[in-house]
Amino acid sequence: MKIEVASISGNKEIAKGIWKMDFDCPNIANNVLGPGQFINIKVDPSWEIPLRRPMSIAGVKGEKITIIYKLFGRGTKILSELRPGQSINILGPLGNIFTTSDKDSFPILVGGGVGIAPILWMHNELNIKSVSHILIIGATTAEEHFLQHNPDKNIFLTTDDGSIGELGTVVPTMESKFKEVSSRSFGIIYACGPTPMLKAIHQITTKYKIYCQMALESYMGCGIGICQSCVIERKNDSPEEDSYGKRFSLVCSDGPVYSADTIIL
Amino acid sequence: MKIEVASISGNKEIAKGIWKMDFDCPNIANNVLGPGQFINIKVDPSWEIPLRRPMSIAGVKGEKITIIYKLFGRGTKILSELRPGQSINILGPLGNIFTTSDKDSFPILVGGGVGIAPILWMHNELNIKSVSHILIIGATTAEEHFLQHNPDKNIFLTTDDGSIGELGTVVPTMESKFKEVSSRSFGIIYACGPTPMLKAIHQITTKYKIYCQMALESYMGCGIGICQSCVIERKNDSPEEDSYGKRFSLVCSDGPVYSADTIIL
Amino acid sequence: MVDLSVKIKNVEFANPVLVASGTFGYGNEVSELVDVNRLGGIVTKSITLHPREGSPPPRMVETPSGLLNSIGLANIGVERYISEMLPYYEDLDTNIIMNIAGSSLKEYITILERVEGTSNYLSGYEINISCPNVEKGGLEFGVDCDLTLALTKELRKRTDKLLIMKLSPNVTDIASIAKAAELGGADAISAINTVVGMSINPQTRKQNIFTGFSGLSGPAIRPVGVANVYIIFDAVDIPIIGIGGITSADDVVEYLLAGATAVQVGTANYREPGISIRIIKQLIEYCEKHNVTTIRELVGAIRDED
Amino acid sequence: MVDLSVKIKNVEFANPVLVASGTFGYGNEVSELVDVNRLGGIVTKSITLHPREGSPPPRMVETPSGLLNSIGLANIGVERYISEMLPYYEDLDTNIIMNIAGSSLKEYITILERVEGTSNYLSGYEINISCPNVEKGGLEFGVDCDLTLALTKELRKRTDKLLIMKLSPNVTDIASIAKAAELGGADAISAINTVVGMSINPQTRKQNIFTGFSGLSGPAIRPVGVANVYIIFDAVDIPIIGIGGITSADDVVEYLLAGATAVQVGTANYREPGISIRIIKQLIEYCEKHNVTTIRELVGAIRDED
Ligand SMILES: Cc1cc2nc3c(=O)[nH]c(=O)nc-3n(C[C@H](O)[C@H](O)[C@H](O)COP(=O)(O)OP(=O)(O)OC[C@H]3O[C@@H](n4cnc5c(N)ncnc54)[C@H](O)[C@@H]3O)c2cc1C
Ligand SMILES: Cc1cc2nc3c(=O)[nH]c(=O)nc-3n(C[C@H](O)[C@H](O)[C@H](O)COP(=O)(O)OP(=O)(O)OC[C@H]3O[C@@H](n4cnc5c(N)ncnc54)[C@H](O)[C@@H]3O)c2cc1C
Ligand SMILES: Cc1cc2nc3c(=O)[nH]c(=O)nc-3n(C[C@H](O)[C@H](O)[C@H](O)COP(=O)(O)O)c2cc1C
Ligand SMILES: Cc1cc2nc3c(=O)[nH]c(=O)nc-3n(C[C@H](O)[C@H](O)[C@H](O)COP(=O)(O)O)c2cc1C
Ligand code: FES
Ligand code: FES
Repeated sequence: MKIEVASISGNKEIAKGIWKMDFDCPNIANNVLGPGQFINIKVDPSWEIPLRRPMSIAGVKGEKITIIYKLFGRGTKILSELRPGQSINILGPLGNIFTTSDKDSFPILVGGGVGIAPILWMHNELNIKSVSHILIIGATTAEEHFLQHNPDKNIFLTTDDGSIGELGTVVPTMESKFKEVSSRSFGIIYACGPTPMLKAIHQITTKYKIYCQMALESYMGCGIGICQSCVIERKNDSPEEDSYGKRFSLVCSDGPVYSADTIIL
Repeated sequence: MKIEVASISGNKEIAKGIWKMDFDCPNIANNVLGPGQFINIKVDPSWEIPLRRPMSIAGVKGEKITIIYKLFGRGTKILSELRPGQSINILGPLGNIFTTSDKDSFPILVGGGVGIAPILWMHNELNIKSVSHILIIGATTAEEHFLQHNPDKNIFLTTDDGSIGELGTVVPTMESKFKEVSSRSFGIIYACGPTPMLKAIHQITTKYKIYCQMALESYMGCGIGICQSCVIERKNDSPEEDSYGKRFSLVCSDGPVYSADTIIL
Repeated sequence: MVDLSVKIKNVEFANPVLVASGTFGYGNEVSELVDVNRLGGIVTKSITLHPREGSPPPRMVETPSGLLNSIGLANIGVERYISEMLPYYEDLDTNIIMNIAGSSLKEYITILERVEGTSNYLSGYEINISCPNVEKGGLEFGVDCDLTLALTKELRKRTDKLLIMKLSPNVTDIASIAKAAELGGADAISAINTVVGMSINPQTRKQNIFTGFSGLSGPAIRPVGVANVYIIFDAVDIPIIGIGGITSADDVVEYLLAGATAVQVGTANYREPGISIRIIKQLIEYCEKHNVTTIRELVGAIRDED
Repeated sequence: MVDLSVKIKNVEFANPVLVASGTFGYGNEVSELVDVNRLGGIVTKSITLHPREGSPPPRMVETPSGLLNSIGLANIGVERYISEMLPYYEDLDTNIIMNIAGSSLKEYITILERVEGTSNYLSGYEINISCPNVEKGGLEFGVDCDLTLALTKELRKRTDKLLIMKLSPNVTDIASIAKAAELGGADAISAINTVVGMSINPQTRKQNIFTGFSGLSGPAIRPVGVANVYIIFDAVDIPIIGIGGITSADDVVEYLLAGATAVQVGTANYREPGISIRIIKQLIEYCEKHNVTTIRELVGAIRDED
């Protein structure tokens, strides 16, 4: 965990309202563990925006970190106005990672909304390790997608309006994959996205009894465990205690990655 | 009095920490009465800076207004970062003007610090009308001056360190002019600048019994007479009542130009 | 068509957006900039029995997202108000509410009686009770239930016009003050006045405001205003006028949801004298977007958690 | 060499900059980022008798230049504090002040006695009295002089360590609460805790904080903190620890001039966990620039108007 003033090397809109930013921050980059971790960005030097903004890491290349972010409100607007050469104050790396194991054959990666970054990074990592997997990314319409729909390569895009890829949410696509290859056991689902999407994913993975890890979001005051604002509710029967207690868990420190069956969304 | 979103056509540093900005604002420009009047600028779209910033008008050319401002704090810093093509929200024209009369031969204009703008405009106006006058501008050091010291043209710069023009404040230079041309009657002194300077000018003009008008500054909440924050104390024996009462006067509405002998600095 | 109108007692407001006392002068200063007839109403600056020059400068300083002020109730006094301002108001087509400040029960009464005897034009009175009571050793009316009750009762006896008590947030228990005002016969509660604050210049080591203590206003105090309106809404049955840090229609809606029937825009007028007109437009858009047919639906309408 | 040290009772602080309860965790979370030994001290988060899970989320939301929170006193309870945290603190070279919260007089006493019997390491206790007293129908200790006096007295009997009462600004008359604390034997007053606030989302029409009411902190409330410190400085003779919206050395100096002997940095830690260390450096620069040889010169040293 470090604070670093990072120099921006790229910042552009890659789909409607979706931006990609790269910056140099060697100290943090060197300490990143893997997909799921995030950084916390001080977007505004003034107190007009009091808190940092948490953003998942979408990739690390040498001393460069990439994030992918959605224009949401004032903070992300300021981010989008930064130009290469300017700098930002970064705190990270923070949080835990998706756990992979050799036993997990053929994972399914599902992302949507602001939850694409860690999923995409996982996808790239698996490609490097030549692990076969399915990638499903959901959005409202075609213009919010920046990947190519490519069923041959197991890349499925979904849109609520059917303007590209599969029509509907990510869930029907997931279900059809479960059915198609029901013989083959899916080791694990990795998911990240808006809460309604995660809820739906939890339902269907429960139904098909597939283990699922989710990277969650919550309102974060600090990102480093000192404000206690980022709690998520745990299932009563969760075995261990978190750093925090039985009922709640700190997403910034105990998460953001959780086994779907240990939490209440 | 109008509110107008003005398009900036120029903004540059003309001396150390002194900036000049030009912008197009036809509605306001068309209503300006003359030197002494000011505008009130919303420097920050966010509430980080709650109030507008008052700035004297340094000149009007057609639909363009010029201001000359000193980098002071956060507000003027934001101003200095604006680029041609960007726009600012302007409220104006506000306040009263220096009064000139044909009887006033050979006026002396004295400016210093953030009080150069109206004085410079007055100087330009008098030049156009071919009215002989003396211009005295004070600063701490040479680098804060953007005019040329030119005694032949009756332009006198002063510096506290003598690095250009006359050594010392504007006062010795004023006094030597008074003495030099004591035969000729100075009709009037027009002054604008920091309070200590205005106090000194008031003393010496009282001593030499020369009528003096001053453009004052005060902390302004609105610039248009609705907040009552901008008061200046009046002399007890001032004849008329201001819009405001006997003891105080609203600099934004009754001023900013006052006869020096009616106010307490 | 969205219905923005609200009613307090028998007074109709075309929309719930008024401008707050002391932040819009007497209403005539900005008529060049703002079509004041489009406002829900104008609460004029506090008027005392005699003209007051106010405090020496500095009277105002910025703070983070806020403003401290101590104007010292500078005003032209009730006689000039009657002779100079009332005639102007008679030509306006909006609600004019006269804000009154006094230093004794008697002073409040005298001012109100003086105006009652003169004009039928005003829509009503807003009583600024954040004033030190000289008879009670400087204790502010607004921090004491008994004083508030007595003051409200006495004024109520003397007018049928709208009687609004404007409460201070600088108290332990604003609910009981609001109840006292209701019991005394007030038609509505305005809340909040400024929050006590102070600012010192670390370079000069002097107070930034001549009087030392001053009043904090602006967006910084919006959460305080909203909380107080919510508390008062639970405590009384009369309408509430929400005040504190309003700069947009979203802020207005926040206050309405907390329980306000109308609102007042204060500090924001200094930045943008026409902001209330813009807010009224935004309010219509908000209602259209959220299928709100009458703005009154929103009053106190916080949704329970799902 | 500038002398930044201050002393409260017999406790020496290397500098007047502490971190505020609830805004720096237990002090160990950020040790990777911040050299905590350079702080004047750490006030640890409020500890209750039993562990508390706190309120359901959302617990926090931004406001203009501020923050609303309702964490609900989530903490590990006194037993885990003793077994897990005290050993860690023994290796630190700064003052650790334990903040205690209770729901009855007895609970405060039990917690303090439990710790007194265990450790000699702590520099003292800060007592969070913005807690509802279950025995008195939920009335907060900190709004009542008698409760404050009784609580302070009982705790004073049981410890010789620093006993600091932390006051709430949500009262009509903070001076009398401060006097009660002084009378009860407190060594110092901390002020202020958060200001009661509320925030509602106009789009969803729901509260932005689960519990509805919450506490406002950050630069927005700095003028409120400074005013309260100034009031308390006039009211009592014991030292004051100033809290509320501090983000820079200038802010610290503002509080010192108003009468604080030391300060606590709260919300700013979330943005910049190392901000207090930077503030300490800036304080030295300030003192050098203004020829201040000891920071203690500044306490209460507002200059009279010229
Ligand atoms: C662990 C984590 C990883 C994230 N990764 C990404 C990512 O890779 N890409 C992406 O686009 N977004 C990501 N987000 C969400 C992102 O933080 C918010 O979209 C962003 O903070 C919005 O800021 P804003 O100022 O633009 O919006 P605002 O207008 O200020 O707020 C809009 C909404 O953003 C959320 N928000 C604001 N401040 C915070 C905060 N401090 N913490 C959490 N949420 C906040 C709130 O829900 C708020 O209602 C992540 C969030 C978390 C917690
Ligand atoms: C009628 C009038 C005409 C002026 N003309 C000029 C001019 O031509 N050129 C120029 O450089 N400056 C002029 N000033 C001064 C200018 O307004 C301040 O320098 C400017 O507001 C500083 O803003 P800041 O944010 O940079 O400083 P800050 O850091 O915010 O404040 C520094 C100081 O600026 C002053 N200030 C801040 N806000 C205001 C305000 N709303 N009203 C008045 N003073 C304020 C205060 O004294 C404050 O202590 C004029 C002021 C007035 C009243
Ligand atoms: C400069 C100034 C002067 C004020 N004068 C008065 C006044 O005379 N009478 C009064 O009742 N309230 C007065 N107020 C308080 C406002 O009416 C309002 O209650 C307060 O500012 C909170 O609203 P805001 O945050 O929108 O400004 C004044 C406020 C300011 C900023
Ligand atoms: C998230 C959060 C949690 C807090 N928890 C506590 C607490 O447990 N006990 C306490 O006495 N004060 C608590 N406080 C109040 C702070 O210690 C401090 O008094 C207040 O935030 C004002 O200072 P600031 O403006 O610098 O934040 C908390 C504040 C915040 C923002
Ligand atoms: S974000 Fe502060 S504890 Fe998790
Ligand atoms: S600046 Fe507001 S009345 Fe003059």
